Amino acid sequence: MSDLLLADRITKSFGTNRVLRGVTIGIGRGEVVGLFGPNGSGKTTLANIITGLTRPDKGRILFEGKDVTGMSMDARFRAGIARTFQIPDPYPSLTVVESVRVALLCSEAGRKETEGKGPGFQENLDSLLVRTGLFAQRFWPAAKLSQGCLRRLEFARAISCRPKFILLDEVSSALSARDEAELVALMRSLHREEDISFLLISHNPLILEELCDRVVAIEDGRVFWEGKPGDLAKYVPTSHHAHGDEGGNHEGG
Amino acid sequence: MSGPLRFRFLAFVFAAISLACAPPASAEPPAPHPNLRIGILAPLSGPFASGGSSFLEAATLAVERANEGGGILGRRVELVVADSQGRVETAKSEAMRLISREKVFGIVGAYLSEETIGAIEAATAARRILVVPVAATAEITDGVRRDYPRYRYVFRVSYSIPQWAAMMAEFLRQKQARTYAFVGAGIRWNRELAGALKTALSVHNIVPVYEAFYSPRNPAFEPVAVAAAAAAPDFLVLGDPGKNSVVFVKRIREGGSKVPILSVGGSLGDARVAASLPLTGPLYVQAAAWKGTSEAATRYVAAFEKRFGYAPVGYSDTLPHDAMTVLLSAIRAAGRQDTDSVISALEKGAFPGVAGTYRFDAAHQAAWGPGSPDLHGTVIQWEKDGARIVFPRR
Amino acid sequence: MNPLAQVLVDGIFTGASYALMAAGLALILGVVKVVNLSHGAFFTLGAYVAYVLESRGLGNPLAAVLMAAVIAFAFGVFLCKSFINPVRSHPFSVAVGSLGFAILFEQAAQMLWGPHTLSIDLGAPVAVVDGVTLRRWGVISFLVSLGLLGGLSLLLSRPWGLPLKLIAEDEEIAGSVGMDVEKIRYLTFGAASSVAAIAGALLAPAATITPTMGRVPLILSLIVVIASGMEKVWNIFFLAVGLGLLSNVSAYLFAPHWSYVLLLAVICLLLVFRPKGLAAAGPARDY
Amino acid sequence: MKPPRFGKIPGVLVAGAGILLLLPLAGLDVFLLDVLTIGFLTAVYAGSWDIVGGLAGQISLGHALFFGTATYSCALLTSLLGWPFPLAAGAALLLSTAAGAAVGTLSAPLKGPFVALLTLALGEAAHEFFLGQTFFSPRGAYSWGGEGGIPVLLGIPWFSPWIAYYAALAFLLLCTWIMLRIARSETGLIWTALSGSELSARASGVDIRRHKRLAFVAAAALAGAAGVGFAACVGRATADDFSLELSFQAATFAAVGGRGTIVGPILAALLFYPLLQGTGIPPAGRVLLYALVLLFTLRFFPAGVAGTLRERARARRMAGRKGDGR
Repeated sequence: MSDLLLADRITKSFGTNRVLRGVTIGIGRGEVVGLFGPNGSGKTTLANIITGLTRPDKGRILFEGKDVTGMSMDARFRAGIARTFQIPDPYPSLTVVESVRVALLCSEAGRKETEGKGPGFQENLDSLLVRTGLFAQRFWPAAKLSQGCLRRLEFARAISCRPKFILLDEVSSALSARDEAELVALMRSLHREEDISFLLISHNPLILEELCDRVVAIEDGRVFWEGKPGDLAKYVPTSHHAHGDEGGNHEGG
Repeated sequence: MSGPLRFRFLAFVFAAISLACAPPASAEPPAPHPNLRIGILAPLSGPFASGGSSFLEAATLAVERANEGGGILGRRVELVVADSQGRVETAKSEAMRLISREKVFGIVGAYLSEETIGAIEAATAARRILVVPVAATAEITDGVRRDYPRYRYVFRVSYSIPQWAAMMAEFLRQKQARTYAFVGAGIRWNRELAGALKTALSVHNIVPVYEAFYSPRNPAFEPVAVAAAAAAPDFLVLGDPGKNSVVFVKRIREGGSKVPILSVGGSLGDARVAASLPLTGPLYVQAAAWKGTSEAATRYVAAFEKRFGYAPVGYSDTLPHDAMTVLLSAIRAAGRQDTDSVISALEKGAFPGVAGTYRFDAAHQAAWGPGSPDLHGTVIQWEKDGARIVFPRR
Repeated sequence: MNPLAQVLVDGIFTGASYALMAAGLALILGVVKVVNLSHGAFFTLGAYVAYVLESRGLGNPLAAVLMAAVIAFAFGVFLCKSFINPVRSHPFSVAVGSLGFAILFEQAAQMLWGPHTLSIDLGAPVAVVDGVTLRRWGVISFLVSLGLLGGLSLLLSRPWGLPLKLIAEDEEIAGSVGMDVEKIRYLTFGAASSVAAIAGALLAPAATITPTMGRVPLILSLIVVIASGMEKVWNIFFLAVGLGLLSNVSAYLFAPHWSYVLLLAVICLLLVFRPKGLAAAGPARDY
Repeated sequence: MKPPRFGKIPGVLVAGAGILLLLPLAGLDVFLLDVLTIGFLTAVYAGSWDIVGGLAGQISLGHALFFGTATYSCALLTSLLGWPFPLAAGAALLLSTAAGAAVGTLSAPLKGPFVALLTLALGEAAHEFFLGQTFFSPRGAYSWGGEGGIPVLLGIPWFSPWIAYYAALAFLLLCTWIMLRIARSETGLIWTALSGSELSARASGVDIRRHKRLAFVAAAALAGAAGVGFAACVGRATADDFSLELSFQAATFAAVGGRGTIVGPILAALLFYPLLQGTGIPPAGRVLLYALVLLFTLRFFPAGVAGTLRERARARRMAGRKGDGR
């Protein structure tokens, strides 16, 4: 298989609650895949397993052909698997620039290139901030940012490791239409310019239809549909679709 | 904070430190103080404040008596109090304060062994006399034997651990005990006492059938009480002088055991505490002196009760009185307020106190024990209507 | 008499006396969401109240418990209103500040009642069954802690306990549905302080009364509450009894002076194998 | 661009150090020299707590474990094994650092109150162990260890209170510099991040277990250094060097000074230790003063003095910059 990332027959239970029952999902190089499913379908658990926050009961995660199942979340970040969180958790006592700096310091890519933060490091840091539109607020305490800016900060943090793959968890929830549009543009430019693969997690079919090359839908811990985003509407119960139709959705989950 | 503001703040902080620390405007040459100043070093706050405060009361009584009798060498005696807080470094620095700032002639203290060791270092470095009234570890007088020129300033009025063991052994022998159990806190001085007692009793063929040290912080009293009672000794020796000894007695009596208990003294010598304890089995308490052991002791107990409203336990509230009395008598005997003269007076003389007459051996240890003419301690037994002296037999 | 049976019974009672203190601490941790290091001071307060009544010839356990509860409640509400609630956003400062309050209380107690060891009449054992003594304080601790923890878990599962449960779970929602979150916080803190004082008044006859007597129960109850995982009320009871049994049985069978070290070692092992305490359900361990 | 997190404090510290340098010339007696010497060492100890408890956010309630490991090592190695003091001091530093590595390894998987509980349990266990542990004394009919402690043989005949004072002051300055360097370093930044949000830190590639361990190691090394100095100045190591009270003392100074500011806890210890121990206040007054200062400071400066001032300064800067950005 030529997948960049493959989650192979993932099983996970919490106590007696079987959240994932053998989910397999692959993401090719440069591909944008959507992960669709209602609340409680196991989307976030799968995201946590892919990025290393949670260990699966069974199954493996392959990244660039290597088995990374036993790798911790931070090691996966340094290897090029980045993610954002549905609810950002900013560092309460750091500024924006410091928050991004931490990620840049830790990603081996940033480290090797600049060998102990020469001028190149600072340029890198500044360009990350400029690119995510946070440069003007770089000395703000991260905790004082608006929801939109917090998402940008998540993006800046995620791309600081020069990732090959980014997992976006409910990227557009709790955002205004303008913020959402800007984030989508940012994502598109990253995809275009750096050939980064994405896995978008959402329960909003409109977003997925707009951005994805392919959509996987899970329900009750199983993949129950996979196909073109354009066909998604046919397979989605109307209630979901109608719900997502409101544009700026406020489902935090 | 902006730069200058921060600087001002810090400057204030440091000014405050320097002000707080500056010696109280004592620029004038150190004129000899009109009073004879003696330092008292005892734990007056924290978990050991109980012992420390009765220590202070006892010493105060001794000083008041001396002053009623016209003072020493025509001078009033003045007590200067320092709180050792139960810590070695605090005892050391407070001893330094007494010496360098309060200009005391000598110090009576401290209470715990570790405090006393800290105070010894400070006192000997400054060549001041230190009279130890309570702490029992042999290490205190060992310095005098080992390095006399440096440690000759240290005298101990209270009994050392081997002397303590010898006095209790003598009592157990008279009671014709054949076996005993030892229970104490798992700390150094209780272990040393258990060892010394075993040595002293082995001469009389009295053997331990049970030995346990409960955890000092979170003692498991009940299983120790159960096991000690199950071992069925003729006597149970309770090595802990503190509050835990009271709880232990409650546990063992609660369990129905009537084994005779001999306590090393301390809290169990307190009549108010003893009144709350079940007397289903004999409870003996070792003490330095008790009301009735001598005329001086009876007078002292009466004076103490009148002054402070409760009867002394005969240990940490009696020995400090004797320590102070011994020091003051030695100064009187030396005829002048001079450290070397007072040391030689202490070494040669005999000084009557409440518990008997104190004579110091080559290690500056007061000669306690069965062999001593009248410094042999006492053992009382608690009964419904108060204490009865059971040792020495008369 | 069978010594081991006696040790087992005593172990359960000792554990129950840990649970008695831990119950209030857990209530504060759950509802006010701070670690209260002044809990031991309220225990001491209760013991002194019992002593004062006894020394005035009014040695009635019920009177002591009532009076201790009322005084401690007032003190607790005052402490919560004046210090703990305003500083709540800094939990670490609350912990240290409440320690300051405990020190303040210890000194006040020393000045009021003197530094000396005090003791009150123990009272006869409740019964002797088959040679095994049922110690009075033990039976009381067992029944009262069982009652308190049972009441607490009942409270959290019934409609009229809903406010507490809601606040423990989500204060924002509780506030938004019109609950006076602050008032409930004060009352909870006061009630928990009362519980500590009641424990002190009940256990006073079995202990010695000194100004610093609350330190050890505080540490023990802190250990029990945190190690239980701070989620399920009954875990506190089972862990406390388990630890009481452990320290008593190990002291009897092995060496009494290692009983506390062994207890602490078990706590360390528990944390190494269950990083979220006893309560952690399922494999919640991250990597 | 340097992060403005720790401002320009060293210049001010130099001024303070200058005052302390000259203080003995203003006629300090031995007592005050001794109190200030211990005060300097206490300040380093409080600062070391802040490295792990403040900066890295791992509340340690067993910090005395590292301090006691160092004092006990110094005492045992010099008194029982007859090692020269400098060699023993080196070994003591290594041992306390190793203790830090061990505690750090055990507590790295834990969070929040569980870290506090584990460190508390380890510290209490060590205290209890050393209270009951006596060692054979080669000298007489008594043992060493336990509450009575073990002597520390310094073996420097010219050691005097003045030398101790200046050595401790130099040590304090050195350690303060080191601690500020740590706080401002990349590692310090990562520790601050980790203390703020473990989840975000992990998603930023921070190996949180390694960094928690590292923070414990650094703090233990510094606390151990303070312990070595303490052993040298007091000449005694007792079981109380492991006590919970000593662990709480560090946490208390940190809370009052401002957790995570490094300078705050150091200044709090520098100010309070001499104030409480060096002014001869009657015991009851001293305890009441201590408790009231604690309560009032934390009531009005909930993040500690330096912490709250820093927060306010930041809020002011924010207000000034409200113009740009959203």
